[in-house]
Amino acid sequence: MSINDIQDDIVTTFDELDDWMDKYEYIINLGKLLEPMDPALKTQANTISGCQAKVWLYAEVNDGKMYFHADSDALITKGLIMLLLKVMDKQPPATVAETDIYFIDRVGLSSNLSPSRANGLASIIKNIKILARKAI
Amino acid sequence: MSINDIQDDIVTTFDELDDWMDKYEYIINLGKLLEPMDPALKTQANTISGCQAKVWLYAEVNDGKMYFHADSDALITKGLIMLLLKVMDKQPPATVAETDIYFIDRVGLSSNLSPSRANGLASIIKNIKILARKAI
Amino acid sequence: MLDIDTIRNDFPILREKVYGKPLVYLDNAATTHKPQSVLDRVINHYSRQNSNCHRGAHFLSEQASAAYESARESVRSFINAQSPAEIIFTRGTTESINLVAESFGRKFVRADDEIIITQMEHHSNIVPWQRLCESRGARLKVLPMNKKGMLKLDRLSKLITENTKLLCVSYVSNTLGIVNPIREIIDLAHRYDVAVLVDAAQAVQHIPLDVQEMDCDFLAFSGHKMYAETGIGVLYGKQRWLEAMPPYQSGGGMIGNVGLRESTYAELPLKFEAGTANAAGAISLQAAIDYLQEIGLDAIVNYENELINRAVESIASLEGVIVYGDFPQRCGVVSFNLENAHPYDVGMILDKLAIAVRSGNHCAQPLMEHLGISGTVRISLALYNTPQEIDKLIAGVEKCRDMIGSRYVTTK
Amino acid sequence: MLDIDTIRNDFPILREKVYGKPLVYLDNAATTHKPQSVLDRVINHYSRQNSNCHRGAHFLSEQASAAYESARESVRSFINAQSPAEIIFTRGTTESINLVAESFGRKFVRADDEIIITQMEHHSNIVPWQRLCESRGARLKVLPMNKKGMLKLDRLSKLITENTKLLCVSYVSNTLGIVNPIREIIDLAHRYDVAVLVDAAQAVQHIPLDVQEMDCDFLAFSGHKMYAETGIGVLYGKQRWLEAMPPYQSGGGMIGNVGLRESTYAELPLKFEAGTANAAGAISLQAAIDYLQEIGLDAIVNYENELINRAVESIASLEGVIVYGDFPQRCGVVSFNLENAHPYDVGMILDKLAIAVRSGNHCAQPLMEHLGISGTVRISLALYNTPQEIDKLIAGVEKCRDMIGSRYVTTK
Ligand SMILES: Cc1ncc(COP(=O)(O)O)c(C=O)c1O
Ligand SMILES: Cc1ncc(COP(=O)(O)O)c(C=O)c1O
Repeated sequence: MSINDIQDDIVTTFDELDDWMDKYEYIINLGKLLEPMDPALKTQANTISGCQAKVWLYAEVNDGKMYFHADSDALITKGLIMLLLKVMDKQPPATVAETDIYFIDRVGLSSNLSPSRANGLASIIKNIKILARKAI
Repeated sequence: MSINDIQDDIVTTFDELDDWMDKYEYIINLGKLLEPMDPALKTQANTISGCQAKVWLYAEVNDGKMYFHADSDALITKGLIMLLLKVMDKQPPATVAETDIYFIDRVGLSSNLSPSRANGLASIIKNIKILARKAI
Repeated sequence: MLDIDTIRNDFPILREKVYGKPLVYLDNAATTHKPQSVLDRVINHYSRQNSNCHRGAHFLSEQASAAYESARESVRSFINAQSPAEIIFTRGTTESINLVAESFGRKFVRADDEIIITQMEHHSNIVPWQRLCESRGARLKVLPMNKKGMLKLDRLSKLITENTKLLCVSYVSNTLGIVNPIREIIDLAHRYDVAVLVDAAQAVQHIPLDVQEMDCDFLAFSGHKMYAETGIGVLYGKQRWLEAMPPYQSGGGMIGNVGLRESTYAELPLKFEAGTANAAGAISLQAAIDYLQEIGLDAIVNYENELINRAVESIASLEGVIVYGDFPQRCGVVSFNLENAHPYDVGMILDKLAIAVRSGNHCAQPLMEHLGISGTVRISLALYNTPQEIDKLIAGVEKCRDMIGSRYVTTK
Repeated sequence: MLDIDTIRNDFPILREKVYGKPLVYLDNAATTHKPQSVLDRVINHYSRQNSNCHRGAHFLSEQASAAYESARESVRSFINAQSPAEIIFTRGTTESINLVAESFGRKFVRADDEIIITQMEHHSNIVPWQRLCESRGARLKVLPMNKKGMLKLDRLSKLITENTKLLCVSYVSNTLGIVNPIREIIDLAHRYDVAVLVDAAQAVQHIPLDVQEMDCDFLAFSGHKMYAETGIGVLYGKQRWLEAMPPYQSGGGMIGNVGLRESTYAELPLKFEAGTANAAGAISLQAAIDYLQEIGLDAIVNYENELINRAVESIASLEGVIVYGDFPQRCGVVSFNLENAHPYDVGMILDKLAIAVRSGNHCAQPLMEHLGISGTVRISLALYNTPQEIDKLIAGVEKCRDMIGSRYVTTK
């Protein structure tokens, strides 16, 4: 699947969910599935600021693909990270750096969450892109 | 005439004037009748601050009565001074200090002119009372 | 008793739906909504008497100036200040405190002097003092809290030295809702000749204030937290302090004479009000005061206390919930957490149920550190909230617990 | 051409009567009136999306924050700033200038440095610099005017030394209505590495602004003079300056982390916006910008220029009248006096004819000293003024001349 196929898939999933409560239930349950991050990686340098919840993000490059490790102390943020990683994980750095992340908007998460700093979804995406650009 | 008779007289005069334009015409013409003040009395110490126009005020006490000398560079202010002096001039200091100056309100000059600092009618009255209290 | 239906009808925003559900607004400590009478008064001002205050001498300008000064008089009487000269209109609590920090600080705070704040202050009553102390080489001291969330008053007399210039303390904590024993604190400080600034941002809408009885030296609050517009607030200061302090901002309106080299300043209160006055804001504050007084502040206090007690009891009775602070009577505010849940998750889920609460550190990070947590879920009440809304909240928190705690695994 | 009837209908206050006569409002440089669309937007905000911005994460709070940031974007685009980070919401021009004086001053102005202002500045662009120079031991220098009311630009390069840090100049004089050659001034200053602050309080409602083309370092204006609410204004600053400057006021909203000892600050523009944002004010400014853009700024400029020219010509043609300033195109403002009459008398009589003008020193005492007078009568126009109103003014001034000059003696 191309990166945009994945995004479209997410959009479809959300479209099928009836209301915001269901959508958040879905996000929360995704959050529960996020693989635990190695505590050694939860360093100050890997902390993203600007979010109400704590967010850690780290990436390795292997065989020309990015492998992300991320975590948060809030379940919803974990779920949002899951969505982002569905799209971005195991993709080549250039793809990650260049991809337009449109699913957030389409799903309605951006108008719903921005521009408050509480969520920091924008911060997370920005940091993913920075890591990708460094890895190119 | 008692001081309040004079005040009542002023109120009647103004009541008979049809509109604000006539009332101000009356005040302006009164202003033209104000006796010139001795330039030597126009000192910094005799200047009242808080008015848009310059106002000078000085009082002498003779035979237990107050004699006011006052001037302004604006005609309307001169006219207002004339009205105040009609009431206050040549009265005993205690009377000046204690008299409630109600004609201003009754005539509608206070709601019309206060609380802006431009006119300073309140300042002039305050200073008249200060001079009177000093002279008691 | 308040006639809550009528009151709710006064607030147009309460008719709004959020995600298709009726809005349950429990974030009133952040900002309250505005009754129609306040909005009407603002519109009336702009539609009938708008003009620059204290500048022109024409009819509209006189009207606007009179309205502005009448608003000042309303505030004076509302908090029982001695004179309108003691009422400075500012943008809000934050600016009021900054004004004192800068102006009182410039005049009275020297190197090695001390300012005391408390551990439960809002950032707006912390950072200005940090900056003042930094720039003056003064020391910032902190009056700590005990485990129950109460100030350790017995420490205060030990903290105060002869170098202590000012004590800055909130009347009501915006996070725990505790009401500090303000008169006791002020009396103690005054015994050592220490002036007291009271942050009344969370008190003025819930408790009748009397600055003369309280004997505080300064008191600050915001209009927008008491049913008035944003952009207007008040600094009360005892006249002798305000007389002695240099102006804060400068420009049109606060000066006597301006030469190119030197200027003299206007009298109180205008000396502290540089630039065009926010007359509409002041008038909205007056309208809000009128609104509160029509309903009756005592009736409001009773109603709000009953409501907050009901809220605390119901929340505390839920399993897996921690309520912060342990003291008899909360004012307006309760903070809590779900065990093992991040307050952000709880806030977001409640939001989807159309229940607006605030989650986070509530601009009180030092208090959070004291509690050993990163944030709480906070509900805060206004006079238009109802027992039914508390019930919805409780059901909402239970729903959060289920959702966050459940082991349900999506198959997608 | 503007459709003036429709425009006048947009402003509810223009239907008011003063002393039974239709209001002729010619005091727009003090403050303008507000179109219904601005009022509606404010009411809509309070009735539908009111909440504290950038604090909560609930629906209303997101709505309010989005609306507030959208207002910032409107301002950015209106003056063509590079980034919304360069747009700081303040209370007004006076506060914007105070912010720069305090924050730029603290960072960049040392003893023996110099600040240059001009002789035609408004008090709000004089006193903050006097106070800065006083507190820092810096020098305030003044660029003089010539007899015609124009700045002596040839003096500028001689005034500037290597210690000069900032030049503060108004784009349009609030007293004479002269438009200073702002780009020439800025270019010259920049040639010597001197930063420039532009006081655009009297420009923004009359002239399209482009801060990038102008290349000013700072620019300040007030909402209430451009058809928006009181209590809101703007400071534009080049990002690199704003980044380098320390915060001004401090408290909630402008911080990153707060410990009891130390705090870090938020990013631009929030770093300079302590306390609860005046969202309604910002939204009213956005609505005012929308209103101006719907009518079209070019059409407004043309109309206002024609009107002011007509006013100047008619006033100047009156016998016994002195018009101040001698230059080709006035912007919005004309100052004049009746020979031998105090401006206060003229202003008061015009007021009784329901014509609102301003008389006095217009917060520009140094300019008055230059002219050797204590005040002027000033008329100032907005887009809703009409040629008929100018005619009424002229008749009014003639009436003043008659009344003040007449030898009529009362018999009372
Ligand atoms: C040129 C100029 N600068 C500054 C100001 C001050 O504006 P404000 O009172 O809105 O702060 C004004 C208006 O009074 C002005 O005309
Ligand atoms: C206790 C306390 N102090 C100060 C503030 C700051 O008020 P404002 O943001 O209106 O300046 C608040 C509200 O946020 C508060 O709750």
